[in-house]
Amino acid sequence: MTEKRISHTDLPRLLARLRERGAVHAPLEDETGDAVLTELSSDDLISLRYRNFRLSPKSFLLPQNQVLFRFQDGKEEEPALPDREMVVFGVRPCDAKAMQALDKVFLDGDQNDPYYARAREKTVVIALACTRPLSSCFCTSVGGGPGDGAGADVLALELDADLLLRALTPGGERLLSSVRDLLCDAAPSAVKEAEDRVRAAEEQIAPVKVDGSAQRLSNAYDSPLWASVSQKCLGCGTCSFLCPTCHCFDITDEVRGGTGRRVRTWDCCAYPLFTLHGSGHNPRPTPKERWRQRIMHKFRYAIENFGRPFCVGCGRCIRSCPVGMDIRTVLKEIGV
Amino acid sequence: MARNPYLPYPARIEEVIVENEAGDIKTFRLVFEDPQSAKEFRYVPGQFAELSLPGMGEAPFGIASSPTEADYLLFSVKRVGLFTTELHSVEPGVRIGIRGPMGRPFPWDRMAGKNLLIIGGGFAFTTLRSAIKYILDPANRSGFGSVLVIYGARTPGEFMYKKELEQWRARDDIAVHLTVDHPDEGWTQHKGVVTTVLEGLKPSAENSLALVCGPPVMIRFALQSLNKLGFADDAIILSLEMRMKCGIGKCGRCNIGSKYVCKDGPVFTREELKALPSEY
Amino acid sequence: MTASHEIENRLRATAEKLLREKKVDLFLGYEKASLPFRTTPLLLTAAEEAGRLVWNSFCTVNLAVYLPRLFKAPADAREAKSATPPPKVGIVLKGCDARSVVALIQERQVPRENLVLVGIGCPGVVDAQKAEKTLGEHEALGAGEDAQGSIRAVVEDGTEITLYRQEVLADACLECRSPMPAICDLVLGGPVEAKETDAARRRAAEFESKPPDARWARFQEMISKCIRCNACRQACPMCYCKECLLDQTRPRLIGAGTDISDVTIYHLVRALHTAGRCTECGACVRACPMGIDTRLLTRKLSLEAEDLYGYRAGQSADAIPLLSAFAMDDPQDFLTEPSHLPAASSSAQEAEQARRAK
Amino acid sequence: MQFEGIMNQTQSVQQAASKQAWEPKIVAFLCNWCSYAGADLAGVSRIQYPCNVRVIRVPCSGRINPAFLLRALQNGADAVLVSGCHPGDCHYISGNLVARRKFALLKALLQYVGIEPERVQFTWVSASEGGRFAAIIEKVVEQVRKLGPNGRLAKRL
Repeated sequence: MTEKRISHTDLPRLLARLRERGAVHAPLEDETGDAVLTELSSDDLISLRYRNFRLSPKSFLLPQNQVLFRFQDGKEEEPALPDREMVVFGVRPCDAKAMQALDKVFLDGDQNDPYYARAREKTVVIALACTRPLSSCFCTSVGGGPGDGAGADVLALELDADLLLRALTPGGERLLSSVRDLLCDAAPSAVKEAEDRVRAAEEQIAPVKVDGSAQRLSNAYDSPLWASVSQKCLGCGTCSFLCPTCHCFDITDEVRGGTGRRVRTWDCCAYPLFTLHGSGHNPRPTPKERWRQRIMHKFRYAIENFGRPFCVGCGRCIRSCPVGMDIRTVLKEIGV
Repeated sequence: MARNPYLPYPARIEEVIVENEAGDIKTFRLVFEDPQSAKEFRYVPGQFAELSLPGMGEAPFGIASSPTEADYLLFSVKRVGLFTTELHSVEPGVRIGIRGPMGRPFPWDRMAGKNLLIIGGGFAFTTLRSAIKYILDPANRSGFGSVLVIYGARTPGEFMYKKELEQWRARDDIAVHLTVDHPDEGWTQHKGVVTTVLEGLKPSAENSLALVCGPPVMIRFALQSLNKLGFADDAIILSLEMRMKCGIGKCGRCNIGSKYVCKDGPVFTREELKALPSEY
Repeated sequence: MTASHEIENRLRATAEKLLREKKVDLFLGYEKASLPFRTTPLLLTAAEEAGRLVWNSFCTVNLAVYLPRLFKAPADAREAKSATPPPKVGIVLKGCDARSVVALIQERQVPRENLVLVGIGCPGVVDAQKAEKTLGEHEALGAGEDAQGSIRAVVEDGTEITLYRQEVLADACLECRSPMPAICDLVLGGPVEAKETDAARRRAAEFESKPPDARWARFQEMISKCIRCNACRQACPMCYCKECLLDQTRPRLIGAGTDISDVTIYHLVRALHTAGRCTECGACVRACPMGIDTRLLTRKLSLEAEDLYGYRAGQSADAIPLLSAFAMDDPQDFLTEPSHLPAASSSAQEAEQARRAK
Repeated sequence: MQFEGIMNQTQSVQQAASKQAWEPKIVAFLCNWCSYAGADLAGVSRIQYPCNVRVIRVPCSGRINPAFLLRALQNGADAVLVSGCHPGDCHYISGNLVARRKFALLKALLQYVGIEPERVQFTWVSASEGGRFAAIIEKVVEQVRKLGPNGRLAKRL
């Protein structure tokens, strides 16, 4: 595997070339200065100054609203799945890792999810290694790292003047070879420098104790602490909706006069309605049970089912919780 | 390419049968619109399917018919929520979507050659009907030992499948005991809860499996009685009711512990359930 | 203005005493959060832990949001049987939070006699998102405030950066007219004066001065970021409904997703349901993970309530809530009147008109 | 569900009509005691008024949640009209007076975000004012015709 190199000044040319093959989504700053993964048009100037995006890029694979099919005069009409290739540039390693986790749910089951499968098939993910993690990051404790490309097709590493590109999958190889005239081989010293930067970033990330969580949580199900750790939760869905691995969804119909659609939309286990039965019975009636489900699902059930926690340590839930709850603190309090 | 699991098979409601006196349970006889769908939809008793009406969304229901009834599917539906209310208001001839079959059926491999004790309560008799119908099929009956059915309802009018219950009672290869909380004039069978009947009959746990479906209270007491009779936890088979959406283990709604009721259930042994959180 | 650490000391002593003397079963305050520019609510039951309480410019959450659930009426007779008596609750209140408590008392959601209200004259709280934006590419690893109220942040390399208070205060605080709690049992710290009293009006007027198409475009652009996570609703003390109209599924009022039309209705309905009840604390804005200025709508409704009916939410616990009250001469110039006099259709109608003319 | 039915019906009427020219569709929420009777009187008195209105009868104008009106607009109504008893005449004493405040705020808010004020209209019609009802419908239809279809709040399915 050889690293390729492209200078920052040539990056727009590379993205322009990729645009000839399909849509390219890359970080653009919005009017408030936030970097947002946006479909590029010709003269957009991308920004690499961001630490991470407010919203996780899971929506490229699992959009918040997905039309499953349309109703036309009361009959179902299957939608055409997208056949255009899409490149998503600048995904942080934690979020790429989350895509790998989502693959386990949507691709590894007895039944593949056709919408997810097609989006995943058509999407080439270029991850951008982190050199400046945030204090809310803890990817290194959940099997990831600032230079981990798992889940992505290409890993990009930042240097002062250049970007190093490393293909990780056949799709990534194809992508790089399609623009090989713009790339040169990276010198070993440059590779070493880039890796040093990643290592330096890694050292900044404070560890969180997650190892063995499945075992410890299996003993904590009846812990009285669930009530106290959850008591200040407001029951909004911010943590789930921002989480790159949360994937629970609802299916509803939106129909007027025989015409309309069946859509799936993000849902959240923090909502009381999530498990409410038609009879009025609710197996998870209070925030206590719902928080337990959230933690158990991420740090025990996912490990039992897929061999990995469904948390990539991106820290979005910590930064955005309206009442300042911190999943790291909850894990600690509950004895993980 | 595999079929899109979110796309329902088109079917038509051929017949609507009012099952109980209260009129809030109806059985819908459905026929697929095209033979291809009928061929693809292969199910085993204990499984369920999602029914949908355009604009009203979907809801999961246990399949009440048996695969031995080749030409149609039966679903018995109690009117409780938005979807079931709408379904109750439709007439035969209406188009309906069916997605499935879904879930793990009754453990037919394990049931082969065994004496079967079937305990049902109220409305939760649907998949048990499917099982009984399947067992009593001439091609299958010799594959099982004795069959004892105990079915309880609040009043005689609340039993489902009344005609079939009568037919079964007339047969000698199945014993059917009906019991009600509130008998009316002319009621000649048992009075009281199913557990009383069960403890009176004292079926042997030897070489036996128990299938139990019913309201939570009934299940709780039936389990105690079965314990007394010596039924081991892995010889007691239950079917869970749970809120579900996708039916294929993705949407997360029916997740309990590391299981998804829609694909790992709805049928579980009591032993399996004991290992799960009691979030149902 | 009393320095925040002095208030903090008094607050700890007060909470400790209230809990120790069993005047309250629970004390609602704030404690240090894991990230700078934030605190997290503390639901304190042990007097000896009162030292965990903090008071500073990062105490943003409107704690009144926790009150309705503490005093929830039992759902049925069975619940009523096992219900414990309603707790005595002490709570820290800023000016806006106190107005929320008043509004909750007005709406019979919390019993005044079970509350010990500890008011603090509030010089405004920091909007964490604003503060983080102000630091640009840096991240604060710690933050505090100095005696002048300026915010000090320590960034990655250990340097300290001073943030100008006015730049990082929450919008709602910049518009605040009543920083002093309207009702309370005791006040910690000295009085705080409101700085600018028509800031909200100016902001509303500024938006209103745009042509309708521009207003609509701005509104749509803003809410197009919404992810329907419900944080604005859940953070609002006045959104205590057992089942929100917007969550209802029998039938569903709006779609579950982020179709712009559904998002529009969501925000309009939510704002309308807080009309005359919103105490302008800005909790909804600070809760929004997408940076939506939800107060664009609630600000306007508060001004309308004041201009049309002379009503401000949370002023008096004895007042009838705005939308439960009326006056015969409430303005009604918005009504549609026929453009021509209707043709008389019956003598009854003539009689009616004659009656009205009198 | 009655409401869905009306909207479906309206939609099919609309679809038939759209092949020719656009016609405004107005959903009118009329209180049971005065305005519905007023509309009825307009009918039995054979007073002519445009047929663009679909009526939903409600117990009282005070029963109307602003969300109902927004939902009608979202479902494709070009305007909504609410009519109750004149002040002082409410069957429930003050339902209309409480509603008046709600409606004032709703109208102000919608105007504020850039919705044409004519999309939501309020009025009082008594049981004996068949003529007034017809005249108001005439005016509303005329105004909405000038505005054109409701593009802002209608949901595209």
